[in-house]
Amino acid sequence: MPAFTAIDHAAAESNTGGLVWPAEGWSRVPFELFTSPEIHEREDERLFRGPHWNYLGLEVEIPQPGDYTTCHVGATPVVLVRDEGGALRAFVNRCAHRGAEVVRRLRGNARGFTCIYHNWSYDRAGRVVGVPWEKGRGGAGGYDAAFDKAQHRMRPLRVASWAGVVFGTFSSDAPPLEDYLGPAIRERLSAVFARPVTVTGYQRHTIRANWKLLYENSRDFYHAPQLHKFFGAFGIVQPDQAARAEMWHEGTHCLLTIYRNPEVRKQRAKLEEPRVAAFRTALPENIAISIVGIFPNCLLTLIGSAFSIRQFRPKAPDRFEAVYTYFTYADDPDCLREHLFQNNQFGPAGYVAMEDAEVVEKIQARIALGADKGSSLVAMDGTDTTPERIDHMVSEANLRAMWKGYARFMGFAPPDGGPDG
Amino acid sequence: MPAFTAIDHAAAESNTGGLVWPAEGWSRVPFELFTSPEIHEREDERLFRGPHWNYLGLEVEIPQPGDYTTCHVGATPVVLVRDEGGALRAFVNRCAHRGAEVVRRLRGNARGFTCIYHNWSYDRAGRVVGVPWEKGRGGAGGYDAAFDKAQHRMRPLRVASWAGVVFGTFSSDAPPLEDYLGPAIRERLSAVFARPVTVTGYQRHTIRANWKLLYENSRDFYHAPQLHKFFGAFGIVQPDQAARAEMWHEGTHCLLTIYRNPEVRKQRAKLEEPRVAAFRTALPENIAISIVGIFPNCLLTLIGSAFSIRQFRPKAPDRFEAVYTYFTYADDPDCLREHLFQNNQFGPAGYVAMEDAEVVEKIQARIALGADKGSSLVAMDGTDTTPERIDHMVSEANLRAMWKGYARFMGFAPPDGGPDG
Amino acid sequence: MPAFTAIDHAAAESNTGGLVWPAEGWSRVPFELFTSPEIHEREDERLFRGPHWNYLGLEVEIPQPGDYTTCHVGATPVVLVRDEGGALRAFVNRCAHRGAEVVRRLRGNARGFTCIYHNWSYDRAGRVVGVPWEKGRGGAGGYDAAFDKAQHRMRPLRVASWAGVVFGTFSSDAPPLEDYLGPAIRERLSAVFARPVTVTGYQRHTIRANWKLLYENSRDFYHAPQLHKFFGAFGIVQPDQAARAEMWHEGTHCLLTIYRNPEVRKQRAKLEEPRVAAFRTALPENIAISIVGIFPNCLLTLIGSAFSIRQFRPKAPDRFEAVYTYFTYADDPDCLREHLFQNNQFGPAGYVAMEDAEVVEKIQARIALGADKGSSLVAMDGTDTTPERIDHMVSEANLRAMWKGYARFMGFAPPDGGPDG
Amino acid sequence: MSGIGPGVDRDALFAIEQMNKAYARCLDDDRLEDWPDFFLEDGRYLIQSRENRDAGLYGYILYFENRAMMRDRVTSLRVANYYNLHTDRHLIANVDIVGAADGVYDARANYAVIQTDAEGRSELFSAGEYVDRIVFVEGAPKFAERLVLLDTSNIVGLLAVPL
Amino acid sequence: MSGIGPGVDRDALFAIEQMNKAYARCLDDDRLEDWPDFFLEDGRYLIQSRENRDAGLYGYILYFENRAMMRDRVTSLRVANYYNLHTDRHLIANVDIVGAADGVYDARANYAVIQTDAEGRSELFSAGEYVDRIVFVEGAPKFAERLVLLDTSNIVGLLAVPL
Amino acid sequence: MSGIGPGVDRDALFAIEQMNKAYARCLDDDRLEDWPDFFLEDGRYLIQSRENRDAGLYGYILYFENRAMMRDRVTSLRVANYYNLHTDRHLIANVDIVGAADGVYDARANYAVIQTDAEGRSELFSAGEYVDRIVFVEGAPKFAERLVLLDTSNIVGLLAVPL
Ligand code: FES
Ligand code: FES
Ligand code: FES
Ligand SMILES: [Fe+3]
Ligand SMILES: [Fe+3]
Ligand SMILES: [Fe+3]
Repeated sequence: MPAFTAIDHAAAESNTGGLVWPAEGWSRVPFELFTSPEIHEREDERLFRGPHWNYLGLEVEIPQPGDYTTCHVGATPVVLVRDEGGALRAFVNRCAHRGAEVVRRLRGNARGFTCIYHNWSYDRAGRVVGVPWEKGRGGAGGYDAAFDKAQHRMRPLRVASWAGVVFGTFSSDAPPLEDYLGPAIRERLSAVFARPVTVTGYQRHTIRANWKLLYENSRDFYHAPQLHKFFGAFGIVQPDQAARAEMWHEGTHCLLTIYRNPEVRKQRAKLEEPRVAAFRTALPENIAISIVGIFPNCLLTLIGSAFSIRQFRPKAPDRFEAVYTYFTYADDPDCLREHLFQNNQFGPAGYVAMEDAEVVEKIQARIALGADKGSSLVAMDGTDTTPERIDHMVSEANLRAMWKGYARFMGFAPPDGGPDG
Repeated sequence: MPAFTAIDHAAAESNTGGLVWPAEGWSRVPFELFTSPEIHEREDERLFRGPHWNYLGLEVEIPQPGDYTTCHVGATPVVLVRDEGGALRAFVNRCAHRGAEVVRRLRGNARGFTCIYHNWSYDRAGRVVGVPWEKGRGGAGGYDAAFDKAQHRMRPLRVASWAGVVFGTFSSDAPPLEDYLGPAIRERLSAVFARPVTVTGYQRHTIRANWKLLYENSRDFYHAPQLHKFFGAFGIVQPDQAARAEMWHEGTHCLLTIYRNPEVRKQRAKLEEPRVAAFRTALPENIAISIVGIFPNCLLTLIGSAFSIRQFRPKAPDRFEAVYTYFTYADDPDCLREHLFQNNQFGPAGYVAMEDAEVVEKIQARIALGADKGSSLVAMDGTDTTPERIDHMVSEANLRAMWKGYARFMGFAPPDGGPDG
Repeated sequence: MPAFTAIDHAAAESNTGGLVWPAEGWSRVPFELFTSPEIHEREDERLFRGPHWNYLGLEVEIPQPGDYTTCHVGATPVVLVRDEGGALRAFVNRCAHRGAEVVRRLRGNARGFTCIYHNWSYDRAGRVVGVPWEKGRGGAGGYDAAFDKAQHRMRPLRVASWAGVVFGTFSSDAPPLEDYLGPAIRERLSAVFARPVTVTGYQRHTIRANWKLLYENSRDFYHAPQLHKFFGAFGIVQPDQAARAEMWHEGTHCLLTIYRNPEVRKQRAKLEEPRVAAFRTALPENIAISIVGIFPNCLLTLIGSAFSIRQFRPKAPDRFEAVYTYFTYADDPDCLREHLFQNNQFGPAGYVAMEDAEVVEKIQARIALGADKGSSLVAMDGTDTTPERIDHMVSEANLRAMWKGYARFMGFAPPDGGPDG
Repeated sequence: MSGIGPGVDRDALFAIEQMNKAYARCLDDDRLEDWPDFFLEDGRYLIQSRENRDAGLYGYILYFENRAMMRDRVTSLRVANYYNLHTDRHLIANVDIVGAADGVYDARANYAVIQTDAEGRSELFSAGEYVDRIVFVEGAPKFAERLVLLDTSNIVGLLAVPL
Repeated sequence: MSGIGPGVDRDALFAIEQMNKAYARCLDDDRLEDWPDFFLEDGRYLIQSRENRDAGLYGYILYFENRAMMRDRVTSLRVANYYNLHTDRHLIANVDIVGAADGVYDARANYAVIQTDAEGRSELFSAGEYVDRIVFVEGAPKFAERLVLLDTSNIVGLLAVPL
Repeated sequence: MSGIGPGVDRDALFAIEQMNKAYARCLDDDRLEDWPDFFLEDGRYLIQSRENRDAGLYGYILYFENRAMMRDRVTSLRVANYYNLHTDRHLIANVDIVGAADGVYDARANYAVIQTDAEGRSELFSAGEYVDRIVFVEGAPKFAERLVLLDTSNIVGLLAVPL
């Protein structure tokens, strides 16, 4: 409970956030979800500051005590640090005194942190360790007996790591990370990170669309061959004969896996430089492509030797940033070399990625003012919303599952009378 | 009725939109009308998506089957197409599947349209004709029996055309276009478009003011000689001895007509290059100038041989775009030549037009936060609001008539006890 | 009372603006105060258009009849003029007809003012003196008998001046200016302006933070040596042995005074060019530095021979402009020369000022969405909020006093049960 | 790759670059009265959007066929028109000669105009290309035609002074 | 203060400035097919953010090791990729030679690209630096490497056509 | 049309253009320590808004009368001041000599500075004009005075490093 009643738009609404899902059910997604400022604020409270685990970084980014990196959990600025004992710490990058930014650089190494405004100093866990003029100065002023600096710190997050991928949450109600990730994603992370990885770079990407449009897109089998013509145009055989989607966390996580096509001995691309699309995959278990969406802010993409993990940072209903960390295997020089070529496929300029940004921005531009209360249609492969697993690509059931889970976490009223209500 | 209850600011307000007109009556116009986000949203629903006809384009822009042009009706993106049979079609440029933009170019010719996201294809009427993986793929997935693609289409508008000027509406309650335009405007359009016209260009204009400030300005006799000093400065005799304003559609349309002054044999401008202001008019009935405002989004300007028709596109309470289509008579080479010179008077750089943009932007900049609930004064020529016609220029009665009609269409409560209440 | 019920967010809230102060009391400042659009609007109504005096300019800027200067009082554009009789006049720069900007230049001299839109003309007090077509034209139209132009004017402000510093208010409830300023500030202004001053320039500064963060900063003793390292880095002895803060107007005004240190004979700066920090002060009473905050929009800074007075202009919850007027003594050439050097310390590029802009912008960037209802901590030197005077620098009591007064003026509910409730 | 190599007339290019600098100063200094002097008496000054040009339409925002029309424009701005108080700042880059025949040089340049309002706020106002036909008169280059080809076909506010 | 004084090879600098003008016209005119010709057959075209460069990381947004990869890019943009309809406008300034050895010139330039959408709205899309290695082939300069060093490491929307 | 025709000293102009390029690189590379070297020991560096200049007021945002003051500035930025982490990118255009007498050259140029924050977002930070007085010392141009005349008199955020 906040110490005061804030002016809160949500307060004006019912507990359901004022939104009742379309009667047609989970195969309809109201455009309002992508345009409403109230929903944007509610997501920050219920998803990013709620009982969910948010991706913060990779352990390999901060190997040494004092190494830190900064990010955002929803709208909240967060610092991830490794402390003296090697433990992972995370806290809100906002001074406990008057709210100034304390950690100013994107990443680095520090014994502790000092706020520039009044020089309060903090240890690596974000606890106050020094307060200028605490006991006064020249016998005057300073803090009174009631003030105990040990009671003050930058707000900490719970931190947990699995296979070197670090998550944090503001909520004590979030389940243990292992349960949150679920068995399939746990295994995939363990398998992928069984070998040492090295970070090869970062990429910032601002997309003028609601973050959920891209999060939905990332699990959308349907668009892959239709929107991304690169493979087809260059006669690149897509290794998609066996595909699978596995859901978890009320359907909001999604583990996509596409296995290698053993018939494809070598790539016969019409590319002058075929290395761009070469599929000598470095992945275990004969996996060609895997895309792992971990709700609400994480997207892991694994293709060939080019890997990336993205943090979603909503900035407004119609704008978000995706920050990529590119990485590959550190113990294999071929991977490093290959991923330089393969990365041309991904990111804001990628051969099979640029269209995703284009299409979600163009959707956003076409649904201003909530688009007259319209909705999108997610009805392929029936109206089922409760699959734990789909073994083919010809379905939107994994999208419906996501929306149903999202609506529950947001506290929206289910469709009245509709299917899957 | 929408299928779900959206978060709707308007809902919080009474049916009157929370606005009661100033007690002084229609001679006062609350500045709040130009600054309120709620009113902006309400206009999109009640005016642009309501029982009114919106200008979409000229038939001459799309002479051949498959010719199309794009525009906006309020905040909604719309495509105007001529189909196989030569009939005019209009639909919302938003995919029936997941809402992507389907028609990507501003204008062109097409057999049909295909959405880039999942390649749903549409005919020229916006009806779904193709759905990839409709019946599944490799025996898996696809849409179930309940799915009938014939039930899906991009939302159509009713379309009607008068004298080659094309209008559309989202509402089945809109009256027939002929009745909507009324006799005076119908006759004027018929007379002006009795000869073939040719489009000479387009012009986009972003004005950082509420769209109604310019719509009001376009019928405002009062400002013409006071704000626009070009004619006076160059001793150009204005042919304004006989002027008339004719209102329709609750006063929201306005047909301004200024007749030629027979005494003015030739222009005695002090311009070094008098062709800029030459008034060999190509208009019928000895008309020198005619400005036709067709509520809510259309403004037709006819002067000399330089004609233009504008579509208003509100973007925010304090910003709108006006898109001009310039045209003149196709059967008279002199007109084409003259209009090149005369057009220097109009548009964002025009000798007798630039001031309109300047003044409405400066009003907007001076009424932030609703200007402390102030209002503008529209009291010239009494307080009457119900003229169907004014035969002189010394009046603001046509403005009052517009505001009264606007308030009715918006469902605002009339002034309590004030005149014309 | 407005003539109509506007759509008013505030209306949806209780009389307390929906905000109840944190229970911990005035030593907590909710971040919501810096991010809420509703509070931004409420401030414009209750503070800038309420019973408070706002700084408008210096008399020396408009010595002659007809001299005028423009500014903003909150969101409202205001003109300050000296009339024929030498009296000071102020009015809203918004035409009484249809709201256009009347005075277009930032400053100048004029016999009167004419609006460009329909050429209504005004005298130097903003009273309508001319209305084109008032009596009609060619026997037609014009205003009817009920119209009396003498009843129309640009909205005037009450104007008062003390020691050449001019203030205005929209409210008849504001106390006499002398009482509003209080004895200490009155005396300081009288002493400082006892000698003739000359304006040496203007500076506009846009800060992407809430205006109150900088207004609070201006009285914050605590940050001075901690944030501003310039003096320390160059071994410049700060003349801070005797410091004092005197509050008035419910604690919202603050007069800071720092006296010269007699031991400091001459500056021993390690600056290659010590004139930048030279402290041959031109101020009376052995004052080295004085900073005077006059609520809500004025900040006077007096250091050495470099003086400036700032007007705060809130533009949005997260953005405001500060407009500086730089001045020094006119009767002392040394002052003019010195202030050229000393001014390098102040303003957006100043050696001891740039950090203030940096820190408040970085706070704002870290408290998006109200920062989860957090608050800043203002607890140094106890929790007392009612000092009229503090005689040392080691305190935040003057900040608490400001917040308590601010909350009262805004009509926010006091902390329930908390200290100083 | 026109404009590269020994082919280009370096003296002519230098003179044209200098003219563009003087042209920018003339407008940025608000010395509008000097502006027509950069043109031949029958020189043309045209502003057209790329959208219209690509569609094969006239759609000139300003269409001046001779210097007299330019002088009229300046006179009108000085004595008749009200427009936004502002300062323009021209950034002209990539000035080059792309063709030459019979003493007529085809030149192109990219421009951006940053406009600053009365309260000192700056914004990108217009970006596009100058497409010029230039002849030399007594050794000094003059515009036979300057076509301002607007990328920014969506004019924000108004366009009073020449680009 | 490299680049100042008699040291600089004015003819080489002129040729490099001309190449940059032609490079800008090529891209602004959407003549992408000509773009690879500015490079050697084994020339490299790299786009990297300053953030990655300063951190000693690769993080290339595009990594092309030879002209074949550039031709593939153009082919893909023409036949395979969907991207935002737009016009680019390059402002290239401060072109200079900062080093030269064995016929290889190290050159630098600042650039800003203003992008305009289909409805004529212009925005600053990208700003940064060109860091080039240039050699002359039959008197004409060619890029052995063009590194586009982005200040604007935060790409808004997408980056389809080369910078 | 000052600056046009045979009158201009092309070698001096070339040297001044080169100096402006080096000046931009120095600041964009954050080599602030080299910045005072572009000035004479008693050279002046002034930043003034057009608003103050036109009103006949000083109103200098920075007023440095000699190189010592510039060195102090750099020292302070390095050891004392906190300011926004950012990258500057200078676009300097229309560099020209507008007058010359007794070996002193009056030069002008238009500039735009694009500033990019730590997260790679770029914005136009400042636009205006350089108004210079330049002398040559041992063949190299030095600023006797550089007046940065701001169009952007409304500073957004803060102005720490020189323009
Ligand atoms: S705000 Fe951090 S020390 Fe005061
Ligand atoms: S959104 Fe158009 S086909 Fe899917
Ligand atoms: S608005 Fe000022 S005269 Fe009409
Ligand atoms: Fe995709
Ligand atoms: Fe007009
Ligand atoms: Fe300070």
